[in-house]
Amino acid sequence: MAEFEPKVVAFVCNWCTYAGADLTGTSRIKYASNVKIIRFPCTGRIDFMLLLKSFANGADGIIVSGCHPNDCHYTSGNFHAKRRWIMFKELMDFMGIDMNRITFSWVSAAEGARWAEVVNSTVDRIRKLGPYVSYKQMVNTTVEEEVINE
Amino acid sequence: MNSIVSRAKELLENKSVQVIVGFEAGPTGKARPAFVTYPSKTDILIFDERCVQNLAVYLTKKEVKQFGKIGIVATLPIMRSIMMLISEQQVFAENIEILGVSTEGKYLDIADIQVMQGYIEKCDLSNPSNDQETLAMLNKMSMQEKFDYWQNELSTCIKCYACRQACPMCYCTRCAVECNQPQWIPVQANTHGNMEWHILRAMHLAGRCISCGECGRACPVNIPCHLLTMQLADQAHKYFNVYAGTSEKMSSVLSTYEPNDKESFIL
Amino acid sequence: MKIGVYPGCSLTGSARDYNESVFALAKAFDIELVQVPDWNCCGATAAHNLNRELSLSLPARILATAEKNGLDEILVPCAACYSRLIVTQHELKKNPELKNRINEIIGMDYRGTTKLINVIEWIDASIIPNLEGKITKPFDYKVACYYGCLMVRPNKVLNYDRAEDPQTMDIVMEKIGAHALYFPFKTECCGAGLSVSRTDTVSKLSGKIIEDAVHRGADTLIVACPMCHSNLDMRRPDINKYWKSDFKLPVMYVTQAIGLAIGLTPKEVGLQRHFVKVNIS
Amino acid sequence: MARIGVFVCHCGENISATVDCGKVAETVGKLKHVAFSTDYKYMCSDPGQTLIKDAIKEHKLTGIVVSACSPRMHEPTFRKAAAEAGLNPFLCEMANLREHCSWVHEKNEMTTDKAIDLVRILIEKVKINSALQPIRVPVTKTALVVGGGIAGIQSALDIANTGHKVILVERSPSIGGHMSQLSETFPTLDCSQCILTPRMVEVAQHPNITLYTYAEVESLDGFIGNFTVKIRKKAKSIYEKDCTGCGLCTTKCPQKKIPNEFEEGLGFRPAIYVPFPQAVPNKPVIDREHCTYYLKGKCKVCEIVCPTKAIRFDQPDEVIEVKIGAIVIATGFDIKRSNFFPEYGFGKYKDVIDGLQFERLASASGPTSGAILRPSDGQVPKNIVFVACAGSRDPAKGIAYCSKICCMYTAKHAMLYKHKVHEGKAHVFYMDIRSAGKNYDEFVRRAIEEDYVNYIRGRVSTIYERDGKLIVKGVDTLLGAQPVEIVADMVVLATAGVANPGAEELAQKLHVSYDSHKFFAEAHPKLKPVETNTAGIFLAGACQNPKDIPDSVSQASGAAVKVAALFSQSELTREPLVAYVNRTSPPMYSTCVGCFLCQSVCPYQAIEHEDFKTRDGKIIKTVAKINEGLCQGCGTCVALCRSKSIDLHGYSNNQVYTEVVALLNDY
Amino acid sequence: MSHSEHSIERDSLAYAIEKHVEVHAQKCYQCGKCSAGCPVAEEMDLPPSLVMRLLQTEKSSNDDKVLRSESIWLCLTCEMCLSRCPMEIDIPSMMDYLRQRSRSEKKVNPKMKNIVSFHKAFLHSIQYTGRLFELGLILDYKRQSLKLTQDMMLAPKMISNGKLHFIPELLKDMPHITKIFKKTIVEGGSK
Repeated sequence: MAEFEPKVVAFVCNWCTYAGADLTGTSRIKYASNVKIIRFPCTGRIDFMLLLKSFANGADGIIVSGCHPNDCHYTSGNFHAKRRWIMFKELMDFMGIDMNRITFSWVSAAEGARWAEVVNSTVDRIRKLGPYVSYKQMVNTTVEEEVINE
Repeated sequence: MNSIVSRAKELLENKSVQVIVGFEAGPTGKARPAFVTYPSKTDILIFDERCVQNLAVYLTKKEVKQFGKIGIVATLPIMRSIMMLISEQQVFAENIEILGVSTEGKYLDIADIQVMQGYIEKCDLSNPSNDQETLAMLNKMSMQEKFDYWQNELSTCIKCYACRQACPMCYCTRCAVECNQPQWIPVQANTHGNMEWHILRAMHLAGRCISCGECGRACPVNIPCHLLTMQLADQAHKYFNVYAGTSEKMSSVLSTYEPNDKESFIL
Repeated sequence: MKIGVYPGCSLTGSARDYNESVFALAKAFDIELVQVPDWNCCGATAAHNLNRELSLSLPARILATAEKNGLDEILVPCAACYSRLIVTQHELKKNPELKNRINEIIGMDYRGTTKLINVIEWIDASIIPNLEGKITKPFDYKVACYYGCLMVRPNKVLNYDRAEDPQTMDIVMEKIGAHALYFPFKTECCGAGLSVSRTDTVSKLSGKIIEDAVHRGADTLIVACPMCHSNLDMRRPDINKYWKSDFKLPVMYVTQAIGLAIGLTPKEVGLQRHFVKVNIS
Repeated sequence: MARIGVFVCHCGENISATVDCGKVAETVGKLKHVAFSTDYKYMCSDPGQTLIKDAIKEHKLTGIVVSACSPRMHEPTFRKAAAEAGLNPFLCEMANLREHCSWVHEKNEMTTDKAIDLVRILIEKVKINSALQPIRVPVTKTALVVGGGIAGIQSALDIANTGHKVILVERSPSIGGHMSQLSETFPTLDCSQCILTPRMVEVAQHPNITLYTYAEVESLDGFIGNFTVKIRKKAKSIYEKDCTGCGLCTTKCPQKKIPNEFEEGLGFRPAIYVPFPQAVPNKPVIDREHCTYYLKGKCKVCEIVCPTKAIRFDQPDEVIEVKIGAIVIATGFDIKRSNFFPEYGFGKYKDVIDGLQFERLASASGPTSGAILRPSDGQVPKNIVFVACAGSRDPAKGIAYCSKICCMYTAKHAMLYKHKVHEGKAHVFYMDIRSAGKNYDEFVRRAIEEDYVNYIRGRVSTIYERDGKLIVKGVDTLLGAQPVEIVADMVVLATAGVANPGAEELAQKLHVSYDSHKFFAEAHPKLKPVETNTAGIFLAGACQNPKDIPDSVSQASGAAVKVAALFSQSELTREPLVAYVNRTSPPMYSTCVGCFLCQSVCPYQAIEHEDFKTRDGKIIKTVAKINEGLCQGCGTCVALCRSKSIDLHGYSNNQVYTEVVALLNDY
Repeated sequence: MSHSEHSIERDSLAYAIEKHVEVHAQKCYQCGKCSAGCPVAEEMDLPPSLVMRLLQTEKSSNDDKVLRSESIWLCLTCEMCLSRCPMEIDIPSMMDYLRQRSRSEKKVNPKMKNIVSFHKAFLHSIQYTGRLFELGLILDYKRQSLKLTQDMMLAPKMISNGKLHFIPELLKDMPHITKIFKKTIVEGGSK
């Protein structure tokens, strides 16, 4: 069996982290190719349900990243996002959903190297954790339940 | 107790309100909500330890609103719900009279919203102590144990949405679960979908839950779903030093921010 | 016309003159003053200095008694009592739980429905409108109206007149023919709280007030508080000793001045009881 | 039925060195709904763009995914190409195969697989993209400057000098503002009028500036580049073309005892008047509130004496409508006046005055020709007390902020006093001395060290009058809170700087936000200090918060550059990526339930209330509505909305959800 | 709920004041307006703004200084400070609390004992008669404060002017007053 390759989704804002990741490219800094980026205008736009849907669709890890506090292109979107994540993380911890699989970070448009670091450390961590078996099992049993019901 | 009846009678008599929402004794000995519109009927109103339901849920109901101005028997959680509903523009302070009941079950003379606010601020606003114990117990579990616990509990959910119906803060006319583009929450009742529903509900109540526990009481299959929202109420206080429903002007935790909000997990 | 009244301890003792003038005025204007039955002391400074609950319970008993006896409105001529009563109402309205606690202490059902009025409010509402044709001897004197602390402070609770340079008493005095002087010491403290225990301090503070009024050419000081009166009048020997002077400026209650203006005799308004002789009639 | 085209770019070898572009094109070409797929060396080159355009036309494509570099680089290029081929530009998406893939990964199969995934995500997204029309706005290259103080004057001149038209509206009969009232200015002590008057004259003579004095903004409609403003020109009762400004009428007017606003009530003026000798324009107006003719129906002395017959008693107000492209608000500030400080007897004691009154006393052109005299009896005050923070930093009086200018002007006042009354004694009660600025602290030190001004750290509790003197009861907190009593001849209160009366009303007319103190609010406290949250409206000077002259002038020039930059283009284009609240049929109208939590997260005040009413006007339901002109498309409201009633063009719930599903599931 | 819960010293006097009378000492920015207007500031060892400053330090030695000060007993509760305070700090309520604390911790300044004696004598009078019995009060105060000759000059004239009773007026419902005192002073433990 081939080595486990984590599937990692990255939700990033257009103005800081997306641009930072562009800089990583321009600087030719290498990082793990397991991460795929979905672009948002602002971290304030990122619905917590998308994180759940990522796990449900088989993600092993998630990165959420945007502008540093006070640097938001829209003044306050990242501050609202921060509160949302604090609450979300506490709820996930309470329900036993593995928050080690989600990296929250601030990466600015100037931090190309940092983006590579964030990605690599996340992928390394997820690689050690292995596939998110318990969540996948829950989703799969669900599918089975439905098959039986049908 | 007598004060509730006499105040209710007075309010109805001088037409300050058109309906009193309170409690009456039901046929099986349980307390049930009462909607009194005549001064002469106010005698049926009771208040004792059986009266735990959060009556604020009726304030946003069309059938109750149509009477006009409402007087409501309000315990601490009900008062906090009213504050939340005012701050979210679902109820207007001028359309409501409060017949206060203290945490010891005594009548409180609440002249206006400011007085109610003063009272709320002085109260202990943390979660009820028995729920606190359960929360502490759950918080001690390992991640896998928690996951198994909730998977097990939520597997029995039949998606009847009684939790939603009982909650005064769930007043949306269209709930997110009814949204099908995209279908955020699967229609069927299955463990994974149930979990997504309860997470969605808890997040929508994050910083808005006033710890009445009504959702848990309403659940026909006894899922302690109130613990999810109470956990977040606890955390909202821990992180942001606010309790929901303490001011008519406050905006909820997730619709405001402070630049120096503290967290320790964002890189 | 009938109205409740809470005289307070001073008015039955050291401020009998005030009491007499209030009742004389009421009689002259056909107002029946009904005392709050079996009233007790409001606790004054001592209570709130030493024990908060006591300082609320004593006034609460008075108010609850008034409510029980159907007195919707009570006149409180003593500014000190007035302050204690209205502060109690304010505190208990603000905090329903404290109200329950106090009700438990006094074993009564205090609701906070009684309207409290101070002596100037009473004069404004019941005397001034009926003054026409009653003034036989216009009070043609230069007066310095002294309000003291408790008529205007705390302003946010009392919500009566303005905290700086209040005017209500001046206006009343002008209505009976007096000339109210500009008087910056209107709301300075006379030292009442330390009247007995720190006579020197009181002499100094009260003396400043008298000195300024004399300097401005006042014929008399006008007061509405028995505490102020006893400091400015009864303590005059101490004041004169402290200031090494011989101030003869009389101190009159606002009710006494109105009484004289409508033709009551000095005795009817209790002027003979003053320590500093009143050369005004 | 979607027909998607995919164009994979090699970017020379930048992409193809690590990504097998051919394989990518081939693999995605087999996906459902992909009607065309190809790879090419340089998609952004002319032939590359032609390739795309041809394919769109030939294959009747309903959406394209250009898989090349970062959209932050070439999205505009390819969207333009799509538009040229007749495809709505918002049906073009870019997959970032260069910065996010080829440049950051090694050459191997996984890298190519990732490239395929990146393309797939956008194929799924573009399928549900909607055709959007960009918001295009022409620009009217005329600016409106509201307020003719030093900030307004500076802004107007700077804009006019870039060659654009400016309309300057001033509420009072002359421009000049508070600066024209000042005696000398800190920290140089140069004469205020000497440096201001030339600027005022320049405004009047500038060919690009139209000046409306005695005029106010009535209403404003429209949005950036396209405002329509109504200006009310109040009747001056003078036919200005005929008036020569000879001033004969002002000397003959029988009404002479009207408190002079310019002299801060320390002098009088007639009913027909020019506010001050250097006024621009130097033509009188009739103050109808005080004119005998308007009050009693007869007099008309001015009409009789006017040599050019320029008086017009029946002149009506005139409302004109002008199209403009940008606005600079420069309405300035005011100071707190009488009755604000009952404990200081302010407004009751004639010799307790405010800072502007002191300026007039110290001004050579003022009522005392520059002599410091007591307003009560005209005597020279021998002992003068200055009270700083009179109302500022005083939450109990509703003003928590520091007024910023008072420390400096109080030091200046004390200095001017000492320069004029050598034997006099000056005391300053202060809480902190805030003198940050070029040569500012040195200036304050000079007052203390060279002019022996007595600075006392503490506030004043009360001031009362006795025997014609003012007794000031203060405290020296540096001596253990020791009470200090000063018998003064005159007291000058450095009263708080506050928003101009009418600022709130003007802000509402102009739809800009203002703070709790009615000062106009900037868009960003650091990075957009000149902009308001309403595009096309800028701030200059003390209407934003109390400011001194150098700060006001700097900001005014900043605002002028913002206007000039806007006027450098003839058309503005805005991406239509804005939020919207859904609408359904009655009786629901919208799934929005009207909690308006979205309003509290919106940084742009773009969320409004919309009422749905019955025929007789009863409100059935109030729901949220997005103002497209103001929304910047951050989408924070979308993520917050519990009932999912708000969505965002370009990043809709359905689009982002689809992207997640596509990314994680195999094809 | 106090916003400063997280950082304030729990055993400081400032914390207790915030909890009991909702006065937030850190609000004071030392402008001194209270001391400038206080009628007894000159007599005080610690003018009000200085009391505020000492409390702000949250140091037990400074807290002690405040509780042992003369100022807290000289305060007349005339409310001038509050009515002019730019930060609306309720110094009078705080002084009430400080006096009660000073007594319960037995830190009353020895020079101020007679002021306390007067207040106690006053309450005694009410406790036993329901109303203030002025002659009794003066006699009781003299007994407690040992100021036997003070006001001796006043009493005869008061009597002759009819301003002093020899026999206290008793309330009909004296047990009620006794009960109130029992529930507050006796059970409250601050006697």
